Amino acid sequence: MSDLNNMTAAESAATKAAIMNQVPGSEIEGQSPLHHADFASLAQQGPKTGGIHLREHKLLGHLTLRCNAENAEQLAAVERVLGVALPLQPLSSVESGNYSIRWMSPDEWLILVPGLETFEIETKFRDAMPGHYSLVNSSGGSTVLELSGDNAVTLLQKATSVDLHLNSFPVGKVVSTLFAKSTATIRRIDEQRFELVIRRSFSDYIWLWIQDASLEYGLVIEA
Amino acid sequence: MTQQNRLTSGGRIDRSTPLTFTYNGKQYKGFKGDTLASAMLANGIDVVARSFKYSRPRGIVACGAEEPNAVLQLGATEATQVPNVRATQQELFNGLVSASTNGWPSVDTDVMGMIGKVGGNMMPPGFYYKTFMFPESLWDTYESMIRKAAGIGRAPRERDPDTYDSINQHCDVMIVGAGPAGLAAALTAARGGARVIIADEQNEFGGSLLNGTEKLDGKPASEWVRAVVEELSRYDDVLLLPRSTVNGYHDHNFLTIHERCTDHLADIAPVNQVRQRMHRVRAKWVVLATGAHERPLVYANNDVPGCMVAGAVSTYINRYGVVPGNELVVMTTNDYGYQAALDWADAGRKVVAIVDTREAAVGDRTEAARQRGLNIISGSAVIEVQGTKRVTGVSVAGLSASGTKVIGSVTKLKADTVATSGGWSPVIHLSCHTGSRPVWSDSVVGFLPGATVQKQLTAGGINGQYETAIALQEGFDAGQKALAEVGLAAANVVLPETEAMKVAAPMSLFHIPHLKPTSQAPKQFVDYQTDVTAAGIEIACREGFEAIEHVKRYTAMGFGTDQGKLGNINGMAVAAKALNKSIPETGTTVFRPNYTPIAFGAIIGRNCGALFEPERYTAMHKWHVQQGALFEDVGQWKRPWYFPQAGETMQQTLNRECLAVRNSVGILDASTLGKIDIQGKDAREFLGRVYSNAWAKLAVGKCRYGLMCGEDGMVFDDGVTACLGENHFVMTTTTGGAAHVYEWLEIYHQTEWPELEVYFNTVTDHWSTATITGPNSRKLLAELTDADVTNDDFRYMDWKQITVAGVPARVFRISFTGELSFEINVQANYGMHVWEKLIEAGAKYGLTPYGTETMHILRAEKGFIIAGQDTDGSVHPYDLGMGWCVSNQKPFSYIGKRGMNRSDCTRENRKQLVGLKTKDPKQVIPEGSAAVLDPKGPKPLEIQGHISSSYWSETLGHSIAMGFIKGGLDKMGETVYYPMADGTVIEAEICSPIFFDPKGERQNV
Amino acid sequence: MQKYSGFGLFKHSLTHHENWQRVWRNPTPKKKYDVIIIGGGGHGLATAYYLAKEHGITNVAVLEKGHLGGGNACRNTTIVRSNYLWDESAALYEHSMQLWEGLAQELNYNVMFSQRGVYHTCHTLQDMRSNERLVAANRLQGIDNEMVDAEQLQKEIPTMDCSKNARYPIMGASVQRRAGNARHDAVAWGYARAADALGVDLIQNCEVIDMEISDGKITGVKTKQYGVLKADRVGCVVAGNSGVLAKMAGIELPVESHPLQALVSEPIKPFLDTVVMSNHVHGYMSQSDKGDLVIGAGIDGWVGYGQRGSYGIIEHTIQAIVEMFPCTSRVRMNRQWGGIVDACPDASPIISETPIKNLFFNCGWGTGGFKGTPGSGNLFAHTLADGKPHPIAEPFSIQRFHTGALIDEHGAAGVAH
Amino acid sequence: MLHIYCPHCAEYREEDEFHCAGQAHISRPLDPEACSDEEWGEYLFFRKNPRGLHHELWVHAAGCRKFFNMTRDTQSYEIKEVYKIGEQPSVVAE
Repeated sequence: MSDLNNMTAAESAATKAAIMNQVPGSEIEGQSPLHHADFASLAQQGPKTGGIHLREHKLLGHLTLRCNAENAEQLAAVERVLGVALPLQPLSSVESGNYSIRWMSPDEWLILVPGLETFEIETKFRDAMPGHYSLVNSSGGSTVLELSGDNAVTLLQKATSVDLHLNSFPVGKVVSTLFAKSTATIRRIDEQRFELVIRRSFSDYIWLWIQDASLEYGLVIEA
Repeated sequence: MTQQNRLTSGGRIDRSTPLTFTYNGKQYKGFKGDTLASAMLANGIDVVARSFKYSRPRGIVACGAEEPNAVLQLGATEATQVPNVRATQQELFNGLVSASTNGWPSVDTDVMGMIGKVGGNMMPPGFYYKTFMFPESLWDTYESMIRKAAGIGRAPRERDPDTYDSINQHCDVMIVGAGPAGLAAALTAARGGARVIIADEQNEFGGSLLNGTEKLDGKPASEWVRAVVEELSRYDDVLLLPRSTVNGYHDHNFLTIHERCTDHLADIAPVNQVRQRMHRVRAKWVVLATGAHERPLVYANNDVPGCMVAGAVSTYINRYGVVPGNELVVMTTNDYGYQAALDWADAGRKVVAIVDTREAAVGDRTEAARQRGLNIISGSAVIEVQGTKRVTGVSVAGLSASGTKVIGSVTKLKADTVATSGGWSPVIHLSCHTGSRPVWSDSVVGFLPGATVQKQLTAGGINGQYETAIALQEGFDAGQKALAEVGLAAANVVLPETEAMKVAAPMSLFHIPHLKPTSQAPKQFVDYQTDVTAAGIEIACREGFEAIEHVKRYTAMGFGTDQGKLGNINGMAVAAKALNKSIPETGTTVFRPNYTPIAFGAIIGRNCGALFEPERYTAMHKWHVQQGALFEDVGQWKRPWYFPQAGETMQQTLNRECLAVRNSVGILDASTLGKIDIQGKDAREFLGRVYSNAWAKLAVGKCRYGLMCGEDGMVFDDGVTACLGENHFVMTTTTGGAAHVYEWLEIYHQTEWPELEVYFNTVTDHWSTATITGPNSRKLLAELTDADVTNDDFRYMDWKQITVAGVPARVFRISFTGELSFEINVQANYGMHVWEKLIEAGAKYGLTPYGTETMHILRAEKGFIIAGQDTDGSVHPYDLGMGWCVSNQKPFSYIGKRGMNRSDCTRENRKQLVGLKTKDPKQVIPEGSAAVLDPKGPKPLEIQGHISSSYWSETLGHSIAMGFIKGGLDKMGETVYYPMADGTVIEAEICSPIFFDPKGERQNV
Repeated sequence: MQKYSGFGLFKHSLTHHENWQRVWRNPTPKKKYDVIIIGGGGHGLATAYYLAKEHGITNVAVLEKGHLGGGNACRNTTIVRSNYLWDESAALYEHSMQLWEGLAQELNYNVMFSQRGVYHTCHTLQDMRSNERLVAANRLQGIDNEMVDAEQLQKEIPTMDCSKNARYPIMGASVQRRAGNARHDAVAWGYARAADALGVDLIQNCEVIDMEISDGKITGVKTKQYGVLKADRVGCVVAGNSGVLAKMAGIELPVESHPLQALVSEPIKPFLDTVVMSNHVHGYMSQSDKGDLVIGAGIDGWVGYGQRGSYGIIEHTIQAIVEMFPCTSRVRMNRQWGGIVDACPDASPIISETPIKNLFFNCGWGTGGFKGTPGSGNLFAHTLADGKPHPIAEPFSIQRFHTGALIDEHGAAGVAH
Repeated sequence: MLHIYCPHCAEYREEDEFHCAGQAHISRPLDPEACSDEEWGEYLFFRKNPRGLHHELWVHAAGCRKFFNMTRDTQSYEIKEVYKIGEQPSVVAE
């Protein structure tokens, strides 16, 4: 098949057809997967102290990029678009301003950006990226939880079999793994603070699970 | 009753904290630090159970996991009942309620006991294989009698009020057992900087060091223990788990630890706490420091309450300040047995005699006994015990040097307690769990851990090393080895000074002979809980059950809740003797998880009730709930099944929903359908290979239906795929098939066709899909969009990118109902908004939400299949009459092509999907019904096929069905019969499965 | 053969049970047999028994590398039923069922066949449809099987949660009332004793290490302990080890050997009087006469001969049990173990000729082997006696994996059993 | 429970993150039409099923979703090596 490195922009141009700005005007309120859990009121009325703190970062832009880590042109294009290079080390991540990129697979990265910038960045990619790649907006399909507190690590140990010891799970490491009976992409943002990217249809289950597993420590909702 | 057997001082109990407990309805007192067993002994309770076969009175014989008799029912309330709790492992708490399990009217006076005495002789091993056969019809009665008699405790009748937890752990070194060897290993590994987990089943660390009177560095051993534990708890990377039993050792150094968090506090966990926790450990290295279990000797009436193992007697005295009797006779084959007598004497009670089966053994312990002037009878044995509910005396006689024959006269001694030691059995259970077979050691007189592929080390008693000095050293060595293996530097540890003890050689003796042959002597028990006797084992061997596995299974030896921890080796010895073999020649004994029993609740942790399995919801779920929808489980999804209104029967609801769609417009939440985004210039080629039909010419903006087959040619999924861009498609799959289809695409791409430039991404959750369908669906859509949705501009099987209710959407004009339909896809964050706007605007058209059931009826009226309902893995596209969906012009031999051309797939008379119209239009053939040509023929009748889909069609005013008939496609108009359970027969005519709008005009308007 | 009976027990008790006859001899093998059966499990022993009894062929040896009935025969969860979907399998398992009935009397050995009924619970509409289909098919095949609704089910199994608030509420169940369970060891021992009495040589600790094959024809087997033993016909009935023997014969089978686990609780007083299976939540349970809850776990997805599986399977199985029987939460699991099942792609067995003349295979029973024991032995005996498959066995030939005429019982086989 | 090193994530993960997809190195016949029923049947159903060293295809389903090969002893369950698709095993049965 054709050499990945010399497919013209025109050849890949056709893929533009399907992209669209999926976010409506601000008069329409988006409902994140945990919308009905109403974290805002829970944060106000609920307990203020406890071993587990939970916050939802909702309505961010989730972009799944799949391309060739050996393709220098593609790597350069990504850096042009995002101002930061793709993390090529397995299970690593990078952050730059409002953008953060997670290694998901040897040819897959999850990029989180502010919700309203999603389409702009998609467009930039479509203009800049050469060769064979795919870019998918998955913003509606998942949400981001931030789990922190003195017992955050212990709680996660109950959900995932990945070793969370700082030596084997340093800040910045990201893993896609099982979370109880669902899945999550877990990234350590500091010693006691983790980011969980979870799927929309499983979010109620995970919310229920976290509440149950937190009973021993006390759960504080932040908003 | 006061605690008449409690010493005024000594032991590790807290006399300042008295506790009250109940046993068989009677209240007793004990102390904090007691086990239920030690408290019972302190109160002079002799009989704790009735044996399961002979109903003989049984007492406490041991002090730990090996206890076979003291197995009680626990629980103050119905919901907190726990069956089969081993009293020797249950810590005493205030208000503990316990009861013995067998025996009627009571464990002390049991009528079964009489039956046991009389009928006992008619119950040799395996007797049940030899009887209860005549008459055949009576077996059910016999069986229910057997079942009532069997079983120990009972399950609660109410739900468990407690919660359980499971947690994943990782470490460099997992140390099992916190006796001298384990603690030395832990200290070494911890100082060396390793991540360590050390677990012990008891309430505090120290193991044997807490049971004796031994000194370390000249101080009581417990002080060294305290210091070590204190240091270990200072390390961040060391996890100390008391009250935690390592129950299973699985492949690749995976271990399960069962931690009892609150069982020592109450029989229900304090609020917000978990009762028990399973630790799922992945260890780089494992150190087994599990110690050894003392073996009782096998002698006549050795099950009378008051017969105990020697070490247990010492433990009750030294650790719990309880002397379980007044007059002790010790029988031992080794030096350690003497310790019980020394401790007993120290406690100020009478040692009647130490009966040593050896001639003139001289070791430090034997000499200590001599200096104390204790009565030592050498070269002899206790050949029989007197008493029924408590030992009253023993018969002692001389033994031949080999220990096989009684010689000389019999002396009777008065005593109420017999402590025996037949040596020690290393606790090798865990090492067996991973499939390693133990090896017999003549010097140890026991089995040792066998070769293993696990990263496993052993130290102390498990190696047959019972002297503290050696145990400490082996623990230290194991710790250093583990450090080296995980790449850490050796640690600096100075082991404590021990009192070196000279030990005389033990005698290898298990079964004490009697004056009479074993078959005629009073019962000599090998396995107490299963009532297996030495005579029983001899019978099994005589009958030809010669492999030890046969002996165990035929006699049930080792099948109790203690899994033969006390009895197995003795049993093998008896069998070996009967077969004139050595013990290893009879085979080995292999242990399996669990080491000790674990509550189901602990094993499943939180994965029960609401968390048993995830419920997946769409963005509109909350709306459906508010509308009172009933839900159908499809995979993990909760899909609206139908939306009943007040007073409606299900059928009335379905009729209303169906008519609404056919006459005006209905709305369906189709978000659960699998969606896979496909990009790359070879996407089209790839589709052509995984679908049975052609994709080369599908234009941008168009949709197409496809069938997916396996390499065997059988259909396993279907769906519509839209061409979004020249190199960009979105595929839909069945709700249940999404994950499988995605993996299907990936496996072929990654392993077979990596050269194809294509990427797949699951976008199921990203899009919310509201399907509006019915003659008024276009009007409704038009109200919410500025885009031109007229038939000229937006054709059937087109898709468009337009704005609906202010939200950018991809709208697909495809139809699963045969009506004019639009599937509106928006980013799920806006799904609810669009849905609510549609409902609002749809009101004037009587927009009707409908669920999966109505969807199924509507599609069946059109003869559309549902993969998984109208397919079962044994039908290919032609069987479904869907040859139109197969393209054999494609250059590439797509998946399924070759499969569906195998001889059996092309033969005549295959089952084919057809429509079925009942002669009586009102009759609905039950789904699953089987067709025959002649219902009156003799059974077995040849089945022509089954009904896969069947409904009442309100639209058509008659029932409709789809089903399979052998050669059905060539049998249009013929009649088949469906015999029902009640003997009636439903007659139906084979017809086309398309019952409604056969020309397909309605979806094209 | 010494007759067993209650009176016998009494008689022998007077002589302290010192005069019981051996259940089987320990013969040294002859150099030549009419038929050699490799594998002294339930199926092999049953085959030998029926060869001798129904075909008068008694110059037969059963070669067992360990001890009789020491493989899956003593590791399974002892469920016996015949409510299979397709006519071919229904005929096979019903043939077996009819032999189960009266087996204890025929063998004069109490195999404790307990027709306490087997329920398949339905938790989804799809479950209901496939069970309705099964019941309808069985009715025409002359096999008893009926549907009961949740309400009726709750009455028949009081300890099961048939309420609506379960994660997957039970909507109903199909029940075969003639089905049930039996005492696994007794089946192997009963057949062994009866076969031995008819003159069959049962050779324990005799491992087959090679096959004597010349120009496409088998003439005997080579054993580790006794060298070459000649035979006119050889039948392999070695469950999980079929692949290993096939390799000796130089053939491949459409079979993979997987670990299958099971577990028991501690013995408790009567809790469950029947057998319950759920294909949907993946668990099944009965209670042994000893009082243990006997629970079958799932199959590991990978090939394994270690008689061990993954702990995760145990966790999932017990989750399913507690989901269906919440009152078992405080009951305690005593022991777990594993067997090796050789599974065919269509979850139906192979009773077949092979490319090697006079070599026959009986394997691929997957999780259904125990219930098949009498039928399997009976049909395989016919096959070995006639040199060609019995009509009921014909559809189960290896050929079906070439022609595509599979007998897909995954639906009926469902979870492991 | 197997402890499996994913060659793509470059670390050990628990078995429950993976699926075993059966015997490795079974490639689809290039010209299926040229296969006899027997050959196609062999491709579909007949397997080595060895006791001892076995080459298997696994996928890191809950992780990077990449397939890879594993050489494993089916008796001891020891994993001898993992290697990527397209690579050949270095440990093979004699």
